[in-house]
Amino acid sequence: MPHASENTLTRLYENMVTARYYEERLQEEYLEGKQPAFDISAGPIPGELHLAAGHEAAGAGVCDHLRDDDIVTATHRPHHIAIAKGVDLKRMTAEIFGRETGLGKGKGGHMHLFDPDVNFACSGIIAEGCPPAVGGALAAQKRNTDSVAVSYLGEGAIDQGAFLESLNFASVFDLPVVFVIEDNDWAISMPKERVTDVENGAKRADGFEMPGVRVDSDDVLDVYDAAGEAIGRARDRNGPTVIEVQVHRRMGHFMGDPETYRPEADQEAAAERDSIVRLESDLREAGVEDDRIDEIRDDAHSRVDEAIEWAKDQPLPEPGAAHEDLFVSPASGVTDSEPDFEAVGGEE
Amino acid sequence: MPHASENTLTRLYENMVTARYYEERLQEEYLEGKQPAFDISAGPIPGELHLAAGHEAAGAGVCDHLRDDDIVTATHRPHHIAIAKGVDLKRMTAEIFGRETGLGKGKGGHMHLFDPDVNFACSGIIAEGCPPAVGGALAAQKRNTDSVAVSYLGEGAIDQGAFLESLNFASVFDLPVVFVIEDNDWAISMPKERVTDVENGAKRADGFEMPGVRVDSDDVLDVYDAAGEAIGRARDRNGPTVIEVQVHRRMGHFMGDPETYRPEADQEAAAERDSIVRLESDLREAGVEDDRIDEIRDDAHSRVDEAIEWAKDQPLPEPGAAHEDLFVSPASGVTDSEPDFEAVGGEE
Amino acid sequence: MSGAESTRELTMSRAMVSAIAHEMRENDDVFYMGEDVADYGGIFDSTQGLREEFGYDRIMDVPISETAYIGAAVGAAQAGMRPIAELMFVDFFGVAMDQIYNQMAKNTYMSGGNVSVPMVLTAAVGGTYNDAAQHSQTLYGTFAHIPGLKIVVPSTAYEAKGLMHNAIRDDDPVLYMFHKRLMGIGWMPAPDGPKTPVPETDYTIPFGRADVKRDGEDVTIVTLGLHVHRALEAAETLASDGISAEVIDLRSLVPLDTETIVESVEKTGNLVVVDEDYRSYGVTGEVTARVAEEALDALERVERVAVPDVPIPYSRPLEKEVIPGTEDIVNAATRTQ
Amino acid sequence: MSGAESTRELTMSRAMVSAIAHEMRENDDVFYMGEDVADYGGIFDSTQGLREEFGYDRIMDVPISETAYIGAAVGAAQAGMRPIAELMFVDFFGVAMDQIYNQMAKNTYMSGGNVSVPMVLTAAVGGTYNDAAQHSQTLYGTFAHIPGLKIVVPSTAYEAKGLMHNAIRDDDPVLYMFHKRLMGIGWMPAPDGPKTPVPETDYTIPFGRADVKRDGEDVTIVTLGLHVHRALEAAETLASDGISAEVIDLRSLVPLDTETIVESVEKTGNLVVVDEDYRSYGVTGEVTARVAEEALDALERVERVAVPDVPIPYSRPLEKEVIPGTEDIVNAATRTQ
Ligand SMILES: Cc1ncc(C[n+]2csc(CCOP(=O)(O)OP(=O)(O)O)c2C)c(N)n1
Ligand SMILES: Cc1ncc(C[n+]2csc(CCOP(=O)(O)OP(=O)(O)O)c2C)c(N)n1
Ligand SMILES: [Mg+2]
Ligand SMILES: [Mg+2]
Repeated sequence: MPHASENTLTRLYENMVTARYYEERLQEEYLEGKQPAFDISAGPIPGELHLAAGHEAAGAGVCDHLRDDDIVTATHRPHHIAIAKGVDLKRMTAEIFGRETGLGKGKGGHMHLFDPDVNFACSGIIAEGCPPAVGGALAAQKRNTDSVAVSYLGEGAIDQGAFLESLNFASVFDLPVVFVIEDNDWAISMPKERVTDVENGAKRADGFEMPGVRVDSDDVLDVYDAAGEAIGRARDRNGPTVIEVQVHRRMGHFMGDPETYRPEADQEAAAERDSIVRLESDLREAGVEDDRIDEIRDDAHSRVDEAIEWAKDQPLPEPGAAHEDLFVSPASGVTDSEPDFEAVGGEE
Repeated sequence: MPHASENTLTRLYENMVTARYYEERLQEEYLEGKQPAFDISAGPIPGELHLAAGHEAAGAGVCDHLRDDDIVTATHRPHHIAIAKGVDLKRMTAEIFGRETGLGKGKGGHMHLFDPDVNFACSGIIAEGCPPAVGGALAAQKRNTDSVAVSYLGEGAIDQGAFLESLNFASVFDLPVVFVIEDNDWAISMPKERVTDVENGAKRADGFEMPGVRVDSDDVLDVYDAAGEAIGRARDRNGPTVIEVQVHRRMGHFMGDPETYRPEADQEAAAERDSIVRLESDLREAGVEDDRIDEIRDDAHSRVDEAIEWAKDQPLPEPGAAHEDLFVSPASGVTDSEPDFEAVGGEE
Repeated sequence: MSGAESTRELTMSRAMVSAIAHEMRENDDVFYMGEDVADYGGIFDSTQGLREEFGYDRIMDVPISETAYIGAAVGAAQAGMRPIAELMFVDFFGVAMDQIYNQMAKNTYMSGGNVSVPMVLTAAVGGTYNDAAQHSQTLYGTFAHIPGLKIVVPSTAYEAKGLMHNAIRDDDPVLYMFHKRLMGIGWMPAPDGPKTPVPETDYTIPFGRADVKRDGEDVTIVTLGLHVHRALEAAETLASDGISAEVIDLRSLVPLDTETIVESVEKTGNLVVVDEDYRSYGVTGEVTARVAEEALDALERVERVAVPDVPIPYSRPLEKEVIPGTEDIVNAATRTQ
Repeated sequence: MSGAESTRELTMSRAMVSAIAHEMRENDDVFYMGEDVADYGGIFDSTQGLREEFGYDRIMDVPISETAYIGAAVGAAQAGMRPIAELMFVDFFGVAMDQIYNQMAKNTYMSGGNVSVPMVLTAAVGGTYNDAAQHSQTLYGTFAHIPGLKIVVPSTAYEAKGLMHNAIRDDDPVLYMFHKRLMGIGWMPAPDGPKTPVPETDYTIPFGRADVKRDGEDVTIVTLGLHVHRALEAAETLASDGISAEVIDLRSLVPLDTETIVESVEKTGNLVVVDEDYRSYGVTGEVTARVAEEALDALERVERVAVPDVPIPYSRPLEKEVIPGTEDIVNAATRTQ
């Protein structure tokens, strides 16, 4: 099993601090428009916003093994995964701010980010990305490439048919796909034990003839190892895997979530168990100097700040653009006129 | 574990021969109207017809443990289960013949039989009955009765979300429900191994913290024992169980199925492994005389013949009846007039 | 106004909750299932305070398994209980449509009326807060097209309560679609209209009885939900332009009160149908067709104002473009003159 | 008629299969997924003979997991392949609607056109053989109401082939709804109409181009699928009564060819819309509304002939009562005169 090299460690770190700072900055931007009274339709960022601070290890530790041609489908809480997959940060941010130059020209929004250059997509319905990821893996298999697909879902999503059906489909056809469950203990206000029979979500795999692995902490190096093995299996055509990663929800479910249902101790525990702090000490142990760590972090912050400034400078779409992009081809399909029946060999 | 008494044996036998003869007679009736050329819209029985010859052990062996207040949801192949649950044979047959006095006044048909007197229902969509069975079990739990629910499904249905979600729901709330998978090796033309990852469908239970039991033969006594234990657990509030029973499809998937996809050897094997013949020898071993066996069988046949004759004598519904029964209450709900705002305490 | 003990102004969510609480107190068979309905009180305040009064057994948080729990509601209803199941956003219907469509809606008919399904399915609908294509739809037309469901859409607190009482007491399956923007949630300011006086006592509003929310002579505006308020606003503007608009609040889509619509068009000669759902094959088409069938001679002009057959886009100017605004209604009504 | 080498009469299923086979030969990215599509050849002959030619990898039997395999088709399409997924009966849509509705139909728009979903979803539709409430629907209105899908409904072999070629080659998601009764399956005799001469070569029929199947002066009958043939039969009867009926076959619901309909009604003054789907909030409402919007002055009378808002009942006299028959069309057209 490949253990992370120093290069890998710094790459993971860069990735994770980018993701963390990104969420912190978005939080600021989002709330700025909503002070003093929280009004979901005010401020510079439209709609709901689900931030992933505390989930970074699951993004970085998995996606570090992926290439651009590998497919990732993420959830309603997608930014850290998008960043780890290499989604264009500026165009993603422009999309989140609803701008014309966003990934989806402002049509998709933060839950519907598509970057075909790196084969990333996410969606707002629970477990909805599992079947398309399986389909991406099927395409790789049919085309005889060694691409793989990774489908992310929350621990609250393991009770949804789309995930469960996908397990069988992936298993019966031995598809190169890895399901990554991000277990942050909560599905909005519902604690895992209230709604799910298993404590360990990877156990779902047991009923579907596929390996299930749980990474019990959000130590990114453990995630990296487990994911490396699973993705390696997939690439080598040895079939699918389920991985569950324990992560933590450092913020509310969505911005504006009062979290009144959540014990303070739980919030505090999430704040304490910080995978980024842990990785910093791993870096130091591996001999990386503090200056270098600071430099990586500062660079990451600059890139994020730059992306956000850029995005905020971008124009909003023209209202009329709402009527475009329903289809990529003409509504009539590839053809606009019906062939002459006789000309194509008919004889009526 | 309760082993079947002689009484039980004869009851099971009576039940199974009723079900078998019922299917044979329906087949005759159905095909009669479709000779020489098979036309699905000709003959005395409308629509598709899915017969269950070879499945009898799964109906009788399970339902023998049930009371009228226990709930059963069955599949598109429901007759043997309906018979085992005590559904009114005449009114069921009238429904299958599309008659006015049928269980659903001719509106439902053979895949949509509802007998609320014995809490039986079936439906034509794969695994669709699982959630309502779970709901019936939930009602029993909420009302603090010891009723249970049983949900039947085919081995082809274990890949469907409705079943898989139901497993978690039943498990997390410890509901008194038993899922019975009838494994007849085929889902129409698809052999199990082509579409399902597990060989043993009861293995699905492993991922959902609940016991899964496979009865590897259609020996009704083995089914009876396994079901007795599972239903006992449910009644005692010890939670749900999955049982898979190996049955055999002695006929085509539906009447008119050419079965060209099916190896002859498989058809012959299904014809040979006959759970009714096996039970006959068990009966003899238990000391039941041949005369008595013949008598039970003849009585069963008479009852079936009588039900079919009765059904065929029943009137077809008037066309206008199609416009009735969409709702049981008036379309306006419980009330036809809006109360005076002031009279109900308003003061505008 | 006197007698504050018997009437009070309520937000739409408080009115809805008060009806549920009343029915739950009266009838042990009523219970509520949904995601985040217990401790959270419903993402859109649809169950606020109910868990505190009724406990987790009757205000049940459930797994994110809409097929399982909506289907379980069907089963519990057939077993004689009166469940209420909540689909958090109507947009999620696709993961559970089979249970809704093929069981909840059809079992009564398929059983020849021998089985009934006394359940309520509640669902939050609507946009205007930029939640994009998977969280902003109303899908009124999608559901109204299904035979076997009664469908109600309250536009004010008064209606929210009366329709909920009727829905829970009805022995048939009812779909209760509440518009998020009308609920009066702290973080999503409602317009003024939906907060109305609401009697303390229980009362039932029948289905299939549209409400003429404003009388007019020149044009009939037919709408529902949030757009009742936009239509009323439009009617104010139109009045100052000398155009007298009648505003009809459908309140229920099934049954549909064709009579009230036709009567109004016979008076005004002009029809504007306003819908927050997609334009084609939906509510605006149906209302127009019913008028064309029954009052073609009276009808001088029809205008349909609805979402122009694209998913709901995210960015503010785009969403604003597709969801009918007050101005769009004013313009359409003006075109009829 | 000469040149049998280039034209032959085909059943609708053979025509559909020949287009699929042609495209599969031309393009390795095309593959077919469904239940019982391999050895069985499709319950309604939609893939007959294809497994023999293309093998199990390209004619894939799949688990009974419509959400998984239709969603997998979306994913494979986004990855550049051109999958065809079959929903055996359209009535099963409810178990997979989320993937159809929220992914297949919306991903192109939500991505601002940066992603495309070049897939075809095929589905058998329709009744007339007593398969009851869960196996007899057409659901035309349900799907046509969804923005983001192109929707075609062939009525003859000629259309079945040309529309299928266009559907597979189109870069957008297409829903191809074929009527079981028209397929020419051995065990379900088809009427005469759908078996037509079909060119051997590939040809594409554009979407959004209705076909005037019969010219007439007195009344316009707009319909699709099976009911094209019933309308043509009705037109014969009407002709003998001295009523000249024009019959329009929509061929696609999205886009809808409003122009052809409106032109016809401007000529005839009378509109009869015939649909095998439920009456309310569906095709008949939409077609009527479009005519009312665009040709109100020309319109003298409208009649809608459709399933009267009940599930499809099982027993023969009941099913016959609710599915529009030739006589119902004759009567409706006669009422307009
Ligand atoms: C089918 C469906 N049901 C419900 C929702 C509403 N919803 C959005 S996020 C969420 C909780 C998800 O929890 P989890 O999967 O654990 O992910 P997390 O938010 O914790 O990252 C719910 C219920 C949805 N989007 N889709
Ligand atoms: C959701 C759904 N998909 C497909 C079908 C079509 N169908 C009816 S029966 C059947 C095969 C079922 O096989 P199995 O569950 O093993 O039951 P069996 O027929 O063998 O008893 C299929 C695919 C359906 N009714 N519902
Ligand atoms: Mg979670
Ligand atoms: Mg089977």
